Amino acid sequence: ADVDTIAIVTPEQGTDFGWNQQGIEGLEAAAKATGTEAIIAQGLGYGNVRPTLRELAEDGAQLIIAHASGYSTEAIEVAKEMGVHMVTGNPSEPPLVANYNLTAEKGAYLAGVLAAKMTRTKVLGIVVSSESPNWNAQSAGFAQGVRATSPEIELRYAIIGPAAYADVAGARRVTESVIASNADIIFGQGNGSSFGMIQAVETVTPPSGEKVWFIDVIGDKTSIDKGHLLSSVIWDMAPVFTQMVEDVRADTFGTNTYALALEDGSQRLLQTGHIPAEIWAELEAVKAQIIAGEITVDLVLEPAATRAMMSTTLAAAE
Amino acid sequence: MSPIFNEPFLAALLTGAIISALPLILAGLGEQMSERAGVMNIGLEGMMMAGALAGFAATLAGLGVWGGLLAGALVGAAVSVIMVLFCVRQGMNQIIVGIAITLGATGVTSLMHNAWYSRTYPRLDAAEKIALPGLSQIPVLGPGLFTHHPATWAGLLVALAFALIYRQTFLGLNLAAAGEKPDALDAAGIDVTRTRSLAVLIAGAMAGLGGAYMAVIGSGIFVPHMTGGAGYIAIVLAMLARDRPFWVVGGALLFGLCLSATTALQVGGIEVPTDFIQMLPFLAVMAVLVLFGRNARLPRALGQPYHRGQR
Amino acid sequence: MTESTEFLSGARPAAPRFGFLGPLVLALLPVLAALVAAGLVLAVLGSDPIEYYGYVVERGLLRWRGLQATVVNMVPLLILGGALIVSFRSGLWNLGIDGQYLLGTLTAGATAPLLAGAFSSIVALPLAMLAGAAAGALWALPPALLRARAGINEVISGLMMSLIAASLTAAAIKLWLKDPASLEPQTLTLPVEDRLPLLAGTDINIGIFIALGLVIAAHVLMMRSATGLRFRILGLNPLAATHAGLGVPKLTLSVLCLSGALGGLAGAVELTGVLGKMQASWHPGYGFAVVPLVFLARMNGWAVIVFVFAFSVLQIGSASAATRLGVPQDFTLVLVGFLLLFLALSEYAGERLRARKV
Amino acid sequence: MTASPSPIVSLRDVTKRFPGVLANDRVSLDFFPGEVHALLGENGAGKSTLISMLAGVQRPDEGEIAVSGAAVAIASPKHALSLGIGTVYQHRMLVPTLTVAENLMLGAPWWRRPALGGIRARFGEAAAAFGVSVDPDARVENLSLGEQQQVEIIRALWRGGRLLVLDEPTAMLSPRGVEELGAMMKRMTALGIGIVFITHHLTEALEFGDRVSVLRSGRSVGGIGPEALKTLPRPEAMAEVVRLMFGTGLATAEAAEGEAHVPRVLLATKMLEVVGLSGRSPRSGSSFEDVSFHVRKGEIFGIAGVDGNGQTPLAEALAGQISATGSVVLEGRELGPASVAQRYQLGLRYATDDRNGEGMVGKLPISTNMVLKEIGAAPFWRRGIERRAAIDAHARALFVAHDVRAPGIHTPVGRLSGGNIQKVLLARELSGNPKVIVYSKPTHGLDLRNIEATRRRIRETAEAGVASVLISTDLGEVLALSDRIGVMVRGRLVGIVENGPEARRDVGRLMAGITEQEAA
Ligand SMILES: Nc1ncnc2c1ncn2[C@@H]1O[C@H](COP(=O)(O)OP(=O)(O)OP(=O)(O)O)[C@@H](O)[C@H]1O
Ligand SMILES: Nc1ncnc2c1ncn2[C@@H]1O[C@H](COP(=O)(O)OP(=O)(O)OP(=O)(O)O)[C@@H](O)[C@H]1O
Ligand SMILES: [Mg+2]
Ligand SMILES: [Mg+2]
Repeated sequence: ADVDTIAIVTPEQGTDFGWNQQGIEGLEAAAKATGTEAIIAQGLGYGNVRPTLRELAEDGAQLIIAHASGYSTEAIEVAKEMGVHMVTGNPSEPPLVANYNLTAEKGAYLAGVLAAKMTRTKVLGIVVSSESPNWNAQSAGFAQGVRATSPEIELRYAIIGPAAYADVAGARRVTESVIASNADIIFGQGNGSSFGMIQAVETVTPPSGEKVWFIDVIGDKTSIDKGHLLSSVIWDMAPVFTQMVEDVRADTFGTNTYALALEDGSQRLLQTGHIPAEIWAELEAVKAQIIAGEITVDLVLEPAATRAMMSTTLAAAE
Repeated sequence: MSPIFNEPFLAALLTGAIISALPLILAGLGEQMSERAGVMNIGLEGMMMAGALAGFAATLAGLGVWGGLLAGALVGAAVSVIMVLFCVRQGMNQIIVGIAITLGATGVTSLMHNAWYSRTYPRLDAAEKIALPGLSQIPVLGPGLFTHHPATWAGLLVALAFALIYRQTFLGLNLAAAGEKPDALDAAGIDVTRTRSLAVLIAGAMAGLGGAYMAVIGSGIFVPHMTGGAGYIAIVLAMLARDRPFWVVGGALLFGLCLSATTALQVGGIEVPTDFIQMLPFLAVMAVLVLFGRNARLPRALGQPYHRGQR
Repeated sequence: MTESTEFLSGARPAAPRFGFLGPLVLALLPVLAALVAAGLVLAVLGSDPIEYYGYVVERGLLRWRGLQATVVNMVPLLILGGALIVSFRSGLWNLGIDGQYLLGTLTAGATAPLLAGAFSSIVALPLAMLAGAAAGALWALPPALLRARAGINEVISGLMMSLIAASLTAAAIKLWLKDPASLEPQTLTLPVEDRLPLLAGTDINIGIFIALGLVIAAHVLMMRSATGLRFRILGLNPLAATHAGLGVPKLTLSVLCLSGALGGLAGAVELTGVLGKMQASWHPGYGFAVVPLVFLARMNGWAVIVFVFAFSVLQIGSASAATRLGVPQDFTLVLVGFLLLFLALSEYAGERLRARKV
Repeated sequence: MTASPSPIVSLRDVTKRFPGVLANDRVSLDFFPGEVHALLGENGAGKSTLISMLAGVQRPDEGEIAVSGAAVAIASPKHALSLGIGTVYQHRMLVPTLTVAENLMLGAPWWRRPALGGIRARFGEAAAAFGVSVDPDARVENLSLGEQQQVEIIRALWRGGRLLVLDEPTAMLSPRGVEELGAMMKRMTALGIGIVFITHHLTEALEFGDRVSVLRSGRSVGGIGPEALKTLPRPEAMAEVVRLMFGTGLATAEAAEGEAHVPRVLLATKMLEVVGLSGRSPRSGSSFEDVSFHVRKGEIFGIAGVDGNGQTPLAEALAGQISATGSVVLEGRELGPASVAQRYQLGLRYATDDRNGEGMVGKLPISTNMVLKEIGAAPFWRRGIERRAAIDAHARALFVAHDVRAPGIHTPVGRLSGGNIQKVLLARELSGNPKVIVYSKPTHGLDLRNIEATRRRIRETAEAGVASVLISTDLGEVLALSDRIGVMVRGRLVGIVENGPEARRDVGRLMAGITEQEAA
């Protein structure tokens, strides 16, 4: 099928250096790469987006990315109703609905390795805004990386709360607690609330006085870093979105799952100046091993299973 | 006990509890004064949002933490002027004007954030803390309870000040009379409108201060909707505490401890759905209403406009 | 809360010389003023208000697709409007409406897919709606009892029940009602073909007729029926209610539970018509959007329809505008805030004028 | 005692209007230093309105108030206090949640710290001098109304000032308290302070007053000067005041008296029998005790008494609005705990005196208010839906029959004048098929024409066989209408008098607290 217009709908404004911004920038890059026009519908909240989806379809978008897991049900319905190609987190239903699996458990594994090598307190913190599947996959990937590198390290896991995307004060409070429990690296996942986590990382130290590092996810906050951003598990959605457009044109849309991969760099660890060169080299080696299949990273999506990995980590420490 | 419950961790939990309680304390004390004087301020949430943005902007502009707090208080009071004009002077419906204020302030601050900060997410430096000598050395409790930005203590002092005002000054009597029997206050030669206006302005300033504390000291950043219902919780605290400022403080601290307990349980690996824990404070409020509701009597003239000589 | 009825006096419920046009005319001026004031805010923040308003009208009203979306968007707001008409006209403040809506949505989400599997939708959907209404009524019961028995202000207990509902519905879905096939915490999905039927060739489901029917029914109930008159007397003069032998506690319970049932029904109709499933994170906060509209409409059912329509145009249009013009949707909050303030002002000016004439 | 020739405060042609009411009509009065000026007048005569203008609560529409000879516009209570005018209002003006001492301090500059110790001591002294013992640290809401009144009097007394205005200060006092107040007023006047003393008890007025003025229907109709008061024998002074108050013999009041009572022959059928009834209004706190009487078919049973002696709760108990112990029998049928609605169905009607408070829903139209007690009943409602035509037809018929003066039957009843509201209320209670009607002050606040019309209607209704209970504070009215008259004093029915030539005297004695034995 022909594609000349692609669109994305995001729940928040595309200025979060995270999920929404990466999605929008990815779509714009994909549009450039495939010579299509991009329509951005941002800040729609977590409510019913059927009207927007229909409107976009009517405005000529043939491929729409429903960029929030909560949009899946309605996106699939509108895809069938309007005959447009829709990308959601739900299982693919060719020819109109395709699944994209935006989990970066492998990148998170690398982040875990990095954190395990850099920590001096041997305590790491994971702070999440909520227990969404994406976050769970990464938390679990991070834990696996940590355990593979250094089994004695303790992992502290904390959730801010269910509606915590805007809860910067809560994020900061929770992160400060985790740091106070002696964590010196925080793996933080939480869109808007991650600014509260960064604030905590920038302003408090663990009891032993070490500098605290922050490992971010999805986006690149280097431009607003004040010297604590160790790395980020980058989600580069441009290759994925580009592939989707090409598949629609080739009428193979939805036949394969779209995922972030280490191979094409769509899933990668952000290299910052704070990572020592020798550690970076070791990370490159681990990355090669994962790609080669020598290391397998389990994909864990359920909250309970994710929490279980934290408690095993704790148990290993005792 | 799990080894993670070390002293610094407990201290951080206490710190967190106090920091999340303080905006509730400030706004709650303000609401308490306003209700004491007979004006129900449902616009508290909006005044907190406005104060948060103002405080953040002022601190970011280089006025410092204290400058930010002052700006928050001033803007909160400025927003409450709407309440004074519409409700105290003209006797319009307080609930409607309050909802309007909250909606408007939430919208305006969201737009301003989008225009000013959404591309750079400026963050403030940490507000420096002061360890109270001696007290902060108390094991386990000391560091968490007694190492804070001085504004935190100022916040607690306000409760003391309010308690003194209520108990020890004529102003306190006037406020109570304005909420209970405004005609008696008027007959005693005190201007009811002026007394109520003062209370509403102070409530606005306190809510703005609470919002500013949240943005400047609590999070160091401003994002839209960041007060997240704190204003409503403050209203409830004020209603339950009635005329006792220290009950507001206690209730808010309990609330903060609830939040910190959530973190403690999670970090300790105990599986309790966060949703249930989030529900606890509100359930507690309902339980208190059911058990002691008859005693939680509100001021007789709450919500009722006063016009001299009207039968 | 006698003063609440003072404000309501603007409703002038029985003044025949106005009919339903009166409230409209009286509300037009503040609407204009609010548009101008909010436009100034837009201009200050660097957007062109004319372009914005034009875009909103084009997308939410003039385009056929947008108009359909507007109509669908009206459904829950209208039913909630009906719920608030009942409550406000009776002098009671059901600010727990959002909680009742959530419980109704949850209950319908939990029951509708199962019922639809067992019965035909003609039976299943009404049953799910009944269940939703019952849940809403039940959720309104604690504040109602506290108010009727102990005279405790229903505003605060209602707000508490709303906050509890947000957490409770999320927890219930995660723990007991989750669709095992979905990663997202949400209930089973009611298949599209089992939902409320659509009007031929449109996106509009027959829920709009249910909604219009309910809001008009609420209006007629309050203005034409014996029960409604008892409710209104409760609101206008509780002493007179006692004097006329109407049991005030019983009336209070009835009003709040009926309002709660409508709140729950709003959720059930939206779920069976549009949503299909309840998500753990679903709390749209419709109630606080509708409270101002009901006031703008001076609690007149017909005017509520007009204001909900206008608000829906604004919502649908501003969602588009957020996409294309970069004005965040929160702008609608500013507009509604201004509307209320200007309405209050016009109310005051009106009183002043009337007082001068007397 | 020498009265200084120049008054402290003078009212000059002061007029005050409220919607539908001319509360004060060109009143001119002088209040002199060192003098107790007793102000008398029946309920609604405008006494409280007059003094509320002195207190700065109301402002005159016309005329002026002069303080020490200079005209001043008293803008607020604060202003009045600064002019030296202290007031004890008819309704309690204490903050119930504060303590006595805190209430006493109310009104001082806000920044000053209350010196509770001093207040307690001073209050103790004043209370002792007044012969009362009230705990200064007690919360006011825990005091009886009488104690509250004492506190207010003490507060007004010690604030001093030049003119002390007391609006019915003795309503809640015990006989001993009344004596103490009298002594206290003597001491104050000796210091040159002027006192305005409002009371319904003529004996008090004559005993404590140095001068008496009477208000009637908002107008100052005369009085007795200090010289005359000193010389006039008490019974003659009493007669003169009664003449002024109730207008007997005065041309303007002839219509109000209406036709004199004509003794009627009545059947012996008891329609209503009340035995040992006691009750208490939770709202006002006033109560009645052990009331027994009966009313025959077609009889009008008057209940006379000064306002506030338990008549209202008695009527409310008869109507079923408040619970009571004892027995009420309607047409041989014990009512027990029957509800308001059930009693109404059985034909027991209550025409309340609180027409704006509970009797009417001001914002609803006249037509709806006419059927307020029959909501849901045929023919006005069918299957719960109102039938406008039936309601309107009903309203229109009553509108004409009762001569309601209003723009139309859809006019909100709150816009009507008091008299016309009263007509709507009576129309409602008299319509249908009443058997017993309890009237509470049916002509209260009505103008002369309406009083006349209302009384005629009450008579006609009785003649049609309805048993009537007529509660009124207007003795003339009770005498003009009733067949028998009961007198209520402090919640008790102290005696029942057959109407006749001697009735006025007998009732007056009962009201003044002179029991039948003493009178004999
Ligand atoms: N604020 C007001 N608004 C409307 N009407 C009023 C107001 N105050 C007094 N009135 C009316 O003015 C008239 C005089 O009332 P006022 O209280 O002065 O009588 P009074 O002589 O003090 O009677 P009482 O002996 O019962 O105290 C009454 O008809 C009353 O209803
Ligand atoms: N709650 C109260 N607070 C202060 N004063 C009160 C209160 N209730 C009643 N009073 C005063 O007590 C007096 C009598 O009260 P009330 O009118 O209720 O008596 P009543 O027995 O109903 O008499 P009536 O039927 O003649 O009016 C009035 O002067 C009123 O001002
Ligand atoms: Mg009076
Ligand atoms: Mg009375």
